[in-house]
This record gives sequence, C-alpha cells and structure tokens, in this order.
Amino acid sequence: MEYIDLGHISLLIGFLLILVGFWGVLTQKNIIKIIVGFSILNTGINILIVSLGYVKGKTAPIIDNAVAQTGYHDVSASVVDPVPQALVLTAIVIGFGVTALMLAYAMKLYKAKKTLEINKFNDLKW
Amino acid sequence: MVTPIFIVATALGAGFAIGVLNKFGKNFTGGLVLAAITFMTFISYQWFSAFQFGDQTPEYVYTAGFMPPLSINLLMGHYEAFVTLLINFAGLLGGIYMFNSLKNRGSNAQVVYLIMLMGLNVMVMTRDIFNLFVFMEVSSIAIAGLILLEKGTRSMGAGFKYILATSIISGFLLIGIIFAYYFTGTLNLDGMIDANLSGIKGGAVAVFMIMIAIILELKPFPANGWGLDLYEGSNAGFSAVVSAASATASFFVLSKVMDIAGPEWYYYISLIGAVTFVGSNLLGIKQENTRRMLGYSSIGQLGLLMLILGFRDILGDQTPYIVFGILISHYMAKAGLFWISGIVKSKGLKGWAVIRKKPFFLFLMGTFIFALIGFPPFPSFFAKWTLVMELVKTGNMAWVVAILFGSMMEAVYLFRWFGYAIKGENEHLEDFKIEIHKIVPVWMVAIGLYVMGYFTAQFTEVGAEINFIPLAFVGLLLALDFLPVFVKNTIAIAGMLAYSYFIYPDLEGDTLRLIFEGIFMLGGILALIAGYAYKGTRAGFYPVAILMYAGLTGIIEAKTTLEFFYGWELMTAGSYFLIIRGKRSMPHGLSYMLFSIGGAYALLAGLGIAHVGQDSFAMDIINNIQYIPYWAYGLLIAGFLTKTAAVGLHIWLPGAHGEAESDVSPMVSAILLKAGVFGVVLALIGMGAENNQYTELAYALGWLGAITAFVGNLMAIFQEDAKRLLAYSSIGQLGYIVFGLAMMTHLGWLAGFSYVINHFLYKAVLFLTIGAVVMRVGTHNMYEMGGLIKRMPLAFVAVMIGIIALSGVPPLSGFTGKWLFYNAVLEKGWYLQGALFSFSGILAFMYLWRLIHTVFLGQLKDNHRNVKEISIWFLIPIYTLIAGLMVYAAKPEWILQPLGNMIAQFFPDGQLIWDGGTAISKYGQWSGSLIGMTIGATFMTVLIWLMLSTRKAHKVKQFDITYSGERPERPETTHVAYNAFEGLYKAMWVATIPLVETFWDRVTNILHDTAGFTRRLYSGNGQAYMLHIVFFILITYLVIIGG
Amino acid sequence: MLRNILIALVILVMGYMFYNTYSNYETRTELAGISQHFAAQGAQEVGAANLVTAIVVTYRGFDTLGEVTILFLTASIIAFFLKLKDEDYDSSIDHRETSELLVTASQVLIPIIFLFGIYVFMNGHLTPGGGFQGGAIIATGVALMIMANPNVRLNYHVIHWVESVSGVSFVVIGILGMVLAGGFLDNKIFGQDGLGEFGTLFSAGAIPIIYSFVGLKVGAEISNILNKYQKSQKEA
Amino acid sequence: MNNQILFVGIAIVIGIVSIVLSFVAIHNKKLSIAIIAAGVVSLFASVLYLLMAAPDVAMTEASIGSGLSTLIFFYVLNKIKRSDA
Amino acid sequence: MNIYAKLAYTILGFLIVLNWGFLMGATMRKIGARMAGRHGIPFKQPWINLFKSISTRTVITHGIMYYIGPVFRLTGGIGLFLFMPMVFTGSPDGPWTNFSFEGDLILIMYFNVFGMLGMALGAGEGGHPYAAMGITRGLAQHAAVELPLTLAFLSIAIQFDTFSIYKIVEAQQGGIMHWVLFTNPFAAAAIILAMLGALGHSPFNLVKAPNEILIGPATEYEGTYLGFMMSAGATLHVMEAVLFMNLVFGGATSWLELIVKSFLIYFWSVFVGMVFPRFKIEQSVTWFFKVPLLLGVLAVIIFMF
Repeated sequence: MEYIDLGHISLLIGFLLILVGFWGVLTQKNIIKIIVGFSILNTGINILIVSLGYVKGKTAPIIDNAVAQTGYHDVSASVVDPVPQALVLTAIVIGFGVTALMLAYAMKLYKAKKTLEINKFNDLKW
Repeated sequence: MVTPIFIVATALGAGFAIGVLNKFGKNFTGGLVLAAITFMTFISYQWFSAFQFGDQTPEYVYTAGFMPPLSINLLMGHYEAFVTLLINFAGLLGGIYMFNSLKNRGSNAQVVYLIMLMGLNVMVMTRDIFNLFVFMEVSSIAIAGLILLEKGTRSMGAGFKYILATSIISGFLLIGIIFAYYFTGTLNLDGMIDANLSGIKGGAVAVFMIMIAIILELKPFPANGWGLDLYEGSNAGFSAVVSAASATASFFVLSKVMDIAGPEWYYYISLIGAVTFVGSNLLGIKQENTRRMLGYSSIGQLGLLMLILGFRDILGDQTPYIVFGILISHYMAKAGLFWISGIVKSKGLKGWAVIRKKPFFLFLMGTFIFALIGFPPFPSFFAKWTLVMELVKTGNMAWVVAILFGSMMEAVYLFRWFGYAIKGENEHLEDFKIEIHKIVPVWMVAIGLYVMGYFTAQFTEVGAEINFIPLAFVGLLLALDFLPVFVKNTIAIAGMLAYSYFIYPDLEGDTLRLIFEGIFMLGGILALIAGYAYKGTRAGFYPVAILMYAGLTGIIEAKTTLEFFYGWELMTAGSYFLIIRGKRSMPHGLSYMLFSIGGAYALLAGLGIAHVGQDSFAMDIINNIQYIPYWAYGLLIAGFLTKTAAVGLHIWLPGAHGEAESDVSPMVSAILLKAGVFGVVLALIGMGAENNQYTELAYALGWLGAITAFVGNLMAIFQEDAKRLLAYSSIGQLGYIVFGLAMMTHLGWLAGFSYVINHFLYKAVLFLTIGAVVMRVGTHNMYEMGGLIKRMPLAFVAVMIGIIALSGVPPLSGFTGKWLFYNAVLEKGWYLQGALFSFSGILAFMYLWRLIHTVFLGQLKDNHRNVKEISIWFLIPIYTLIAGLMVYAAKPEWILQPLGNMIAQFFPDGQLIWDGGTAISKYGQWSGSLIGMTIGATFMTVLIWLMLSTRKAHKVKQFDITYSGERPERPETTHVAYNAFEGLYKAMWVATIPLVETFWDRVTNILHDTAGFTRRLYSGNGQAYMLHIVFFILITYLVIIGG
Repeated sequence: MLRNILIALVILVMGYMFYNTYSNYETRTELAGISQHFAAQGAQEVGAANLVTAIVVTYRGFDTLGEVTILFLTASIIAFFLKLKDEDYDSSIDHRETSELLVTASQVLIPIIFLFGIYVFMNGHLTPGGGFQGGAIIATGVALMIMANPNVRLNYHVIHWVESVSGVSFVVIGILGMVLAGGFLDNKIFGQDGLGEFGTLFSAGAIPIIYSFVGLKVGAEISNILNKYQKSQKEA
Repeated sequence: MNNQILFVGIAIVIGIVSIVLSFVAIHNKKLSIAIIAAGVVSLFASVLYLLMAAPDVAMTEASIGSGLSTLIFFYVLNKIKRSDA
Repeated sequence: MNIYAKLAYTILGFLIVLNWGFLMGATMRKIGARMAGRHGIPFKQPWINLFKSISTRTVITHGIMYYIGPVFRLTGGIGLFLFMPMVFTGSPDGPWTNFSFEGDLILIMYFNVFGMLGMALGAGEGGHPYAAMGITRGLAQHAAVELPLTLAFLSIAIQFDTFSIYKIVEAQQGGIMHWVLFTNPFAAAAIILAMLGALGHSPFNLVKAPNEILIGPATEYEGTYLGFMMSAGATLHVMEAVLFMNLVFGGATSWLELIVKSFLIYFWSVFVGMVFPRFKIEQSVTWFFKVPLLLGVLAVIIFMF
C-alpha cells in the first residue's frame, strides 16, 4: 500500500500516457493522428512534471488571502513544490505552439499532395 | 561593456516592434533586423575581444535580481563570447545573403530569423537547464519555420520531419530535466554539477535523457535523417546558417551540459561522435545531390567535434585549440559552400561544371574544400595535426584510425565534387547570376579562413615557426593571375631563383637536402622555362605550380615534423591542381588526391607515433622512435610510397602524369616523385644503419621496389600513349630507387641516389620533349605519330640521348646506376630481387625503343608533313638537362664522390674506392670517362670509315622501300606501332593482369555498396526517422546504463 | 504488422527504461532544494501571494520571455506559411449560416469572457491563473467571436498593435528591472519598498504589470493564430 | 486522510479512463473522435492537476491544452474535409 | 705495358676475331648444308660478300639515323671486343686483355645492347615495317633470354665474389674440374640453354627468319652498310662465344684454345638449330621462362643458404 498514493499513481499515469503517445506517434500513418499522439505524449509529460512536484498532503502554493493579511509567511511546511508547476506552464504553452505549427504543416502538406499518409512525403531521402 | 542581456533584449525588442513597424515596408524591417544582428554581433565581439586581448574575467549575468539557483543566470565567458560571436557573425552574413529571400516572405520571416539567432545565443549563455530547454525550443521552432523559405513540397516535408524529430528529442529532454530537478532540487547547471547528479540513485537515467537529447540535437548517425532533409530541403543560405550557427550552438551546449554527466560519459560521447563521423562520411560518397552531401559532411564534422569533446580530459589544454581549429574551418567552409550552392543553383554534383564560367568561384570552392579536408594553411590542418599527435601520444590509435578513415571518406566525395566542378562538361549549362549581397559573405568567409589559418598557426610554438613566405608568393601570383604568361613566368622564375639564393646558405653542407632542393628548385626553374611557349594568360597555372614548389621546399627546409607535414600537404594540393589541368585528367586527379590523402594520413599517424615519448617536434625525433617503431616506420614509409607510386599504390600515376600538360608532366614526374623519395630516405635514416633492427621492413621494401620496377617497366611496354608509357616508366624507375635505398648499404644508397639524379635528368628530358611533340602533333597516341625525326631532329636527338641514358647502356649516365646496383646486390645478397631488377632493366629497352621508333622513326604521317620543330622554350631546358647528363656521363666521380661522402655519414662501410675516374668496388671496377672515350673513339673511327666509303649516298623518298613486292601508298599501313609487342604480350599477359586496380576497385565497390545499402535507412519517411531516434535512444540506453 | 510488433518491443524497452526511473521515485513529504527557499522566502522577496506566479514572472521570468517568444514565433511562422497577407482578411465572404443562438450568446458572452480574462491575468499574483490563462481566455473569446460571425472583420491592426506594444513593454520592463533593480526582469522596479501591500492588487512590484502584458500578448498571439486558421478556411 | 484516499481513488479512475481514451484517440478511425478523445484526456489531466494541488496548471491545461488545441485541430480537420469535397 | 703496345695487340686481336668470325660462320653454314645433304657455300664466301658489299658504288640513305645505325652496330661489336679479356696470360695487364680494365661483366652485359639499339634505330628510320617487326621480336626474345642469363651471371659472380671477367677466368684455371661447368652446374646449364637464344640460331631465329622473306634490320641495309653489319655480326658471334667460354668453360690460355672452345660453343647452338623447328616469339619467350629460368633461379638460390 506504500506505493498507492497520488504521486505514484499520477507518475504512472504520466509514464503510461507517454508510452501510449509514443505508440501512436510511431504506428499511425495519418499525420493528424501522429499529432494527436504528440498531444497525448505532451499531456503525459506534463502529468509527470506535476507529479514530481507533488508533496504528500500539501496544498497549492498560494498564500491565501486570510493568511496573507497577516503579512509574509513561511509556507514551506504546507505547500507543494511550486517550481514544477511553473515549468509545466511553460511546457504547456510550448506544446501548444508546437502543435499549432505541426497542424499548419499538416494543412499545407495535405494541400500539396492531397493525402495525410506520412510515408508519401519522402521526396527527400537517402 | 554592454551586458549580454542586450543580445536578448535587442532581438526581442526589434522582433516585437516589427509588428507595428512593418508599415514602413519590408526593406525597412529587413534593415532593422540586420541592424539588430549587427548590434548583437558587436556585443559578442566586445566581450570576445575583452577576453582575448584584455584580462576580462568570466561574468555571470543574473536575472530577476536573485542569485542562482533561485533565478536564471547567464554566463559570459571566453568561450561563450567566442561562440556567440560565431553565431551572430554567421547570422549577420546569412542575413545579408538571405536578404531577398527573407524579404519575399515578409516581415514575419525576418523576425523569425532574428529570434532564431537570439535563441541560439541564449542556448550558449544560459546556465539554467530548463531555460536551455525553452530556448532550444525557440530556435528549433524558428528553424522549422525558416525551412519554408524554400518553397515546395520538399522543404515542407523536410520541415515537418524536423518538427517531429525535435519534438521527440525535446520530450526526452524535458523528462530528463524534470527528473534531474527531482533528484537535485535545482535547475541550475552548476548546482547539478555540485550535486553530482549522475552519482545519485536514479539520477543516471535523468542524466541519460538530458545527454541523449542534446546529443540527438547534433544529429548523430544514424538517427539523423531529419537533419539531412533539413540541409537538403531548406534554402541554401539558411542551410549555411544552420550548419554554421545552429550546429555550433548545439555543440557548445553539449560541451556545457556534459559537465553534469561526468567523465563516464565522455567515452560514449566520443564513440557516438566517431560513429557519426565515419558513418555519415561513408554515406556521403554515394551522394549526387550537393546540399545533401554537404549535409552529410556537416553532420560528420559535428561528429568529429563530439569525438574530440569526449577526449577533453585526455587532450587537456589542447582541447580548445583543436576544437577551435576544426570548428572554425567547418563553420566558415561549410557556410561558404552552402552559400555557393545557393548561387550556383545546381542540385546534382555534375552540374557544378557551370562554376567555371565564373572562375574565381573555383578559388572559393577550392578554399572551402581544402579547409574542410584539413589542408594547410587552414585552421583544421593544425587542429587535426594536434589532435592526432595527442591521441597517439595517449595511446588511442583506434580513434586515430577512425578519424583518418572518416576524413578520407570525406575527401572522397568532396574531391569528386570538386573534380566535376573543375573538369565537368559545361557547354550546355546555363550560366548563373551573381548578386552582390550573396557573394560578399562568401568572400568574407574565404578570406577569413586564410586569416584564421595564419593565426591558428601562430597559437602554438611549433606552428609559429612555419615559413609563410612561399605561400605569400603564391598569393601574389594569384593576385597577378590576369597578366600574360611571359610576365608571370618571369616573376615565377625570378621568385624561385631569389628564393633558392636565400635558402642556399641554410642548406650548405647538408648534401642530402641540397641534392633534393637542387632537384626541386633548379628542376622547377627549368620546367618553368618551358612555360614561355604558352600563349595567353594560362589562368591559374602559376599559383598552383608555385604552391607545389612551396610545398617541396617546405619539406626540405622543415625543422619540425609539423613543418614537414605542412610542406607535404601544400605540395599535394599544388600538384593536385597541376595534374587536373590536363584535358582528361579528372579521374586521375581524384585518385591521385585520394592516394595522397591516404598517404598523408599514414604519415600523420607515423609522425604521431614518433612524437610519443619525445617532448619535441624536431625532425630528428623520427631517428629515435620509442613507441611501436615498427608501425611508425611502416606507416611513414607507406605514406611516402604513395608519392613514389610503389606498386599497389601506383594506379593514380599513369593517368595523372600521362594526361597532364606538357610542361607539367616533367614537374610531377621528374621532380615531384622525388619528394616521396626524400621522405623514404628520411625514414630509412631514422631506422638507422647501425644494428639495424628493422631488417624485415627493409627486406619487404626491397621486394616492393623490385616488383614495382618490374611492373612499371612491363606495363610501359604495352602502352599506346607516349606519356603514359613514360609515366609507367617512372613507376619502374622509382621502384629502382626504392629498391636501392631499401638495401640499407652504402652501395645500395649510392645506386639509389644516382638514380634519383639520373631519373630527374632523363625523365625531365623525355617528358619535356614528348610533351612538346604532343603539343605540336596534337595526339598522345604513338601509333598516330611516326617519322617525326624528319620534322624535329633536335627533339629526336634529345629523346635518343634520354633513352640511351635511361636504358643504362654505356657510356651514358644510366650505366652508373646499373653498375652500382649489381655491386650492391651482390654485397647485400638480394640475388632474386636483383635478378628481377635486372630483368626490369631489360624490359626497359622495349618500351624505350618503341617510344623512339613509333614517334620519330618509321613512316611520317601525311598530316604531320608540316609540323615544326618543338618550341625553343622547350629546347632550352631540354638541352640544359642533356648537358647535365653528359657531364654526369663523362665525369661521374664529380657527382658520385660527394654523394658517397654524404652517404658515408649513415653507411660508412663498403664505400667505393676512387682511383681518378675509376670506381673500384669489392667486386669489380668501372671507369666512366675511360669507357666514354674508348667508345667515342671507336665510334668516330667507324663513322669516318663509313663516311669515306659512302660519300655518294643519296637520299631516297619515304616510300622507297620494298614491301612484299608492293610499294606502300599510305604511311599508316607500314608503320609498325600499334600493339607492337604482341608476341611478348602473349607470353607475359599473366603479369599484366591489373590485380592492383581490381583490388582497389573491390575496395571502392565494397565501400560504395555499404554506403548504398546503409543509406536506405533514410527512407524519407518522417515516422521512420522518429523510430530511428527512439532506437538510438534505447540502444544507447542499454549500452550505457545497461540492463 | 511486423513493424508494429517491433514498435511494441521498442515501447516495451522504453517502458523498462521508465520503470527504472519510476522505481527510484518516492513521493515527497517535504520540500527540498530551491523550492524550500521559494516557499519560505518567496512571498517576502517578491511580494506575490501566488508562488507559482512569483516563479513564473520573476525568478524564472526569463523562461516566460522565451515562452512568449515561442507563441510569437508560431504566430509569425503560421502567418508567412499560410501565405496570409493582412489584406486577404477582407476578401472572400463565407456564406455559411450561423445559428441565431450562437450569435446572440456570443454578443452577451464575449464581453464577459474578455473581462474575466483580464481579471485572471491582473490577479495572477494573488489567485490561481495569470497571463497565460488570462490570455487563453481572451483568445477563447475571440474564437467565439469568429465562430459566431465568420465574416467578422477582426481588426488585425489592433491585434498587432497590442501584440507589439505588450511585447516591447515586457522587454522594456525587463530592462528597467536591470536599471532600477537587481537584474533583468526584476520585479522591484519601484524599489524594495515599492512592493506594495502584500495580498492586494497593487502589490508584488512589476508582477501585475508584466503579467498583464503577458496576458495581452498571449491573448493577441493566440487570437492571431486562431484568426489565421480561421481565414485559411476560406482559401481554396 | 480520508481526503487523500478519495483523491487516490479519483486518480486511479482518471488514469484508467484517460489511458483508454488515449487508445481511442490513437486507434479510432474517425479523426474527429480521436481529437475529442485527446481533448478529454487533457481535460482529465487538468482534474488530476487539481488533485495534486496545482490550480494554475489545471487552468492552463484546461484552457490551452484541451480548449484551444482542440479548436485548432478542428479548424484543420474542417479545412481538410472541405478541400476533399 | 704501354698504351701503344696495348693498341697494337688490340688491333691484332680484333683482326683475328673478325676473320675467325667469318670463317666460323662459313664453317657452320657448311656443316649445316652437309647435314642437309647439300654442298654448301665455299669457305671464302664471307670475305667475298664483305668486299662486294663494301665496294658497292651506289648506296642510299633514308636519313641520318639510318646512316649511323651500322656505325652503332659495329661500334657495339668492337666495343664488346675491347672490354673483353681474350686470352688468359696470368696477368690482368697481359697482352690480350684489351681494355678490360675499364669495366667488368656488368659493362659487357649492358654494352651488348649498344649495337642492337643503334641498329634498331637506324633500321627504324628506313620506315620498313619488317625492320620494326624484327626489332620487336628481337627485343622480346632478348629480354626472355637475358633473365636466366643474368641469374647465371650473378651466380657466377657470387661464386667467385667478383664481377671481373679476368678474375673469373683466373679462378677457373688449374684443370677442367675447376670450370664453372662443374663447380656451378646450374649456372652453367642455364647459360648453355640461354645462350641458344643469345646467339639467335634456330629455333630462336624468328628475329631474322632466314627461310622466308628475310626480315629485320638486315633487309634494310645494303652496300657498305651491309659490310659493316656483317663484320659486326661476325665479331659479335665470336665475342658472345668468348664471353660464355670465359664464364663457364675456363677461358682460354691461348688463341688456339679460344678458337676451339668458341667453335664448340657456337656449334652447340647451330646443332640445336638443326634439330628443332623455329619457335614463335611467344613460344620462345615462354620456353626461356621455363627450364632456363628455373635453372638460373636454382643457381642463385644455392648461394643464399
């Protein structure tokens, strides 16, 4: 039972989503599906990051108003790690940017060859 | 000092502001972008110069007013300043080059370009690993966008594959980073180093993921299909920036991050680097597409840099120097080549012949290619030298082999390409346009390469001793290339005379060097005199000829092994250019270059081994090699033998010499080959005569020499091409020399040296004469000549004297060598080799007779009835040389006695005794002058008698012969020339089977097949590329972290 | 099929690799490393109640700059990739019918969404949310607007202007931090004492200002991207 | 502590559902369903973030990861379908 | 011995050699004819031919090289004589050693070619295809012959540790068992076989092909030239025989011994020629590469251990 806590479970979910994402990215021929795979992969990574910042039984790293009124306060004993959360914000936005770019590519690739099969875009090889 | 944060602020400020400023037009925004890059370059330069020339200490830039590890900090140190300078400078030049392409895509593209550079800068400077991730994403997204500067499906496919690949990579990087944070509680690089991440339980996997992601950014073989597509698919100007700026930044990131990985990773970095270097260069040989080929080369160079990085603990203080040399050469040369490829606009290699329509492009292209391969005076030469020296010293021979093999492969495809550019058919190709903003960056990097080369040399103590004066003279001739031949020829001759005059005092007393310097310089001057026969400007001839002589004299003057190798490579470069000037000499030039480079690498390895355990680089370290001396001498000699064209390494020579221009053939045959001999002499002196422990090596060399003599002479018999015949003859003659030297006795060396001088004299005469004849009659084929004695008697006399001397028939000088040889053979006891040598000599009669008969005797062809005597400018050197031959024949003691004294330094036993003009050996005696007089007197007596009795001899017409009762009407039918030695061929065809060619063909085929098979990996499918990446990661994981 | 089995194998090995990491994981029970410092001192040093915001905007403000840049890059690339010039926005009318309900709802909702977005990023230093979330919310509003009326003539000048000005301001505030305070993007541009009263809107120095600009910029950028996708629908 | 057990229970459910959905996203023939499934996975992730005391992340993931991304997916899908017709 | 006496002896010696050469040639042809059941030529025939040729009034020339070709040839013959010690008298400075002090066996080996080369050049200028064909054949065969010969010469030089012909002859004095023929049988055998080719009689006479149209340089020359060529030929025949005699058969201590030995040596080749039909060039080349070469290699190898 030692391992059944939120941290372990979400870490496991994160890893499994990453693996599923890789599975999708590597097996699907359709470019949109590949991008979907990446999106799942990214979600998995994000879950991973957040769960690594999780501290058992602690609250969000926000000094709520009630406490705040009394001035600065050392909350290190009561909050989860804020750093991974900050990182994951960045990661999500980056992931969005990349996804948008990939989709733009997908659109233009489709326009060029009227297909979304990735193995048709092998003009450059060897 | 402007703080480096302004690099970021400038780029972002300008980039964001362009959103509202774009109503001023694209020229304005483009100018703004360039101005921003210029300012960024200025910032980096300011820091760099403060580090380089001042005593600036590395400075941390803290953001947010907090100290790391709380906040993100940037570091501006010496290397950071240099690398950002490189990035921004490449960005600036690239920005100028791509000004129009960016403009056509609008202000958005201009902004993206600017931000990409900013991202690269931050990647270099940041000390925070997550920040690194963010800005790596910035730059890779920007790159993925800028690929689209080139329109069409190809570039779109490439861009998409690039995004897919970088997404996978950054995914792994992110997982690695977050685990690294989890285990260390910090994101700061320095903090992670302090925390010893890879030592923490579980930290190794985090390190693995970070490292593998950063290594994958460098496009390691074979997980690099996407990288190749990027180079091939994008705009040429942009490929240049990727190759120069982006790859440099990624490389620096690796060097920065590997600190957290710790030393146990270094080996694997080197291993991946080596695999990449060898693998991508091997695949490069199959490439027909220029950009892709350059992509392979870029990736290979990065692999080499990775390899070096992995050795940084072993290389110690030398690491920055080596990295600098290789990086800067790759940076400038590759950018230059990509830029040229954008101007020339030819996809296939063969289309590059069009470059000749603007000849100065050849200079640029040559500069870049030679810099990439590592020829002097470019930085990579010095870096590669130092690298090999250090690696050998630390006992890493296997790595040296990998490096040299990879470099060799790179040379294969680059020179093949260069060959197409120089010699390919370009009639039907459409000329290309030059835009000024595109050519300026190319010129800047080209000139930069030379400047950098000079400075690289100055960095080291041993490099600073190199004499750059001859090279400066080459530069002068290059600048004066527009002048007519006679002016340049005079300048060249005057320069060589002056140089010889000034160099003479240094060499006085050193007979050995004096002999070779004499052959190189005086021979060079004589051969140059023939140049007056040419009309026009003869573009490009003088710089390369002088380049060769500069190299030759460099070899002689070399006080250090570096100088020697420097001279050797200059000579190789010069002679390569000389050789490929011939009309059909392209394939031969290539094989010459490849054998030369292979030889040079053997030499490099040999010199490296010689350096082991000795603190100096002085030339005499090869006299006392301590570490695996057998290998060292073997490699050295093998290297030198590529130049003497010993059998097995000779296949380049016949074509190269045969197809060269008329006055080039004597240069490369009579003169150049002696450089190899000089090398062999040095190596043998190194092996030492006393208590020689290398008898097996010498024995093998002896057989090699004898077989070379036999093969060369035999093959010469069956040639139809006069110059090829002489070329094969040179192979044979060099075989004699090697054979003589290999005996390692006084007489053997005397024989060898007498051949050195003799071969120089008569081969120069023969090649000059035949070359001049070829110029007159316009064909090399002997069966198309005939009867030319009537038209050019002086040439005939020259050839006759030449062949009598060469065949060794008394009384001319060739007999000297033969006599010495037999005595040496008897003394040494190498009877069978001696017999083979002797047989080769007899075979020589056949080709010599054929040479003179089918060209000068027999039936004069109708179309040659009006040819003139060969040019006076050829006759002058020819008859000067003949005078030398005659002096040698009449007074051999004048030459042999000093030679004997010189050789006695090394081999005091078994000297000849001179009784006046009579040489007395243990076995017999011979008196050159007396024999000459006796034969002369007899000849004159008989001649006078004949003249007295045939006073009324009347001259008859050409066809006044009876021929089976018919009278021939056409000369061709009665000229016995084609396949003249059919009988001998039927008896000896077995010995003419081209085993060596077949062997090398097989080697080439195996390499090509391997490359062709392996590159099928790059199926063009982006998904497969992702799979490669994942495979690469997992396999590396299993290898490094283990099961 | 063979290929898929191979890939399954690859995934298995990857799983094995992840397992090795997973097995070294223990759920933390207390903070360690820099987070310890942030939790203990962050509020005092930066003056923001939301520690995540403190980190995102100040401690790791440089990352945020990069992040904003990435969105900006994506928007720029998509702009020139989809070959949409600003002028094209006006041409070609989409005759798709939009439901009355959607139009009406959008008219009501859009101002609220915008306000909510602004609220989110203005209060980023106090409550959950901030520039990115607020920006995204604004962009959602824009998306709704576009969906409701595909032919709406979105004032691209305004978008560009907002994007540019907020981006430049972000950089300028960063430089101000260098000039007036301890370093690039330092939030104490009003001095150590200028942090304001902890827990109020006007506190935490430059954080609300920066986050507002980030919010505007992100909103503008995402709107820009959405707008381009929307317009690209009209292309043949 | 009860809270914790509840959270764990929710997390396990979310985990199972999101992995199933992610397989749906990858293997469903209909692209629109795949995209929606991916969006839902993202949405579930944001719930998970909330459980792990990360409201900022949850907001971002919900608005950007599952909202705007899905929107763009649909733009592209729509465009592709229309140019097919 | 002063130079004038030396010169006198040398000239006398040359006359002996030249005339013996003519006589020997005539004798051989006579023997050959008798064996074939013909009467044959008179013994004086060579002299008649010589005088007839030299006294021809009209001669033609194809050019300067054609003109001096015979000079080369004859110089080659005379030179060979000059550099050869003829009769062993117990002193290297003896009356019949000619100018052999100027060189040794190696000189002889290489000077041998001088005449051949000159004549080849001269005949070449004539432009007659047969001349060129003959020369190519001659050169090819020469090469094949020289290989076993060189090996055998080397073997002898190794055996006596000298290249000096005089010393080789000196070492063979003192009875027939001291001859190389018995002391170094492999070398001797190689020489005896290879010599057939060197002397150029059937079966190795395709170079000249006497029974069909005579080809080779000799067809090109007439008149005085032919006289020179015949003189040179006679000299060369004797000198080659003398060379082999010196090397293998103990040399000669008197002119009589020289005449007898050279006759026997020469006869050996003629004798073989009577028995065997003519070889094509490739056949003769391969023939020399078989047994004679093997013998030559053996002759050398035995000294290597």
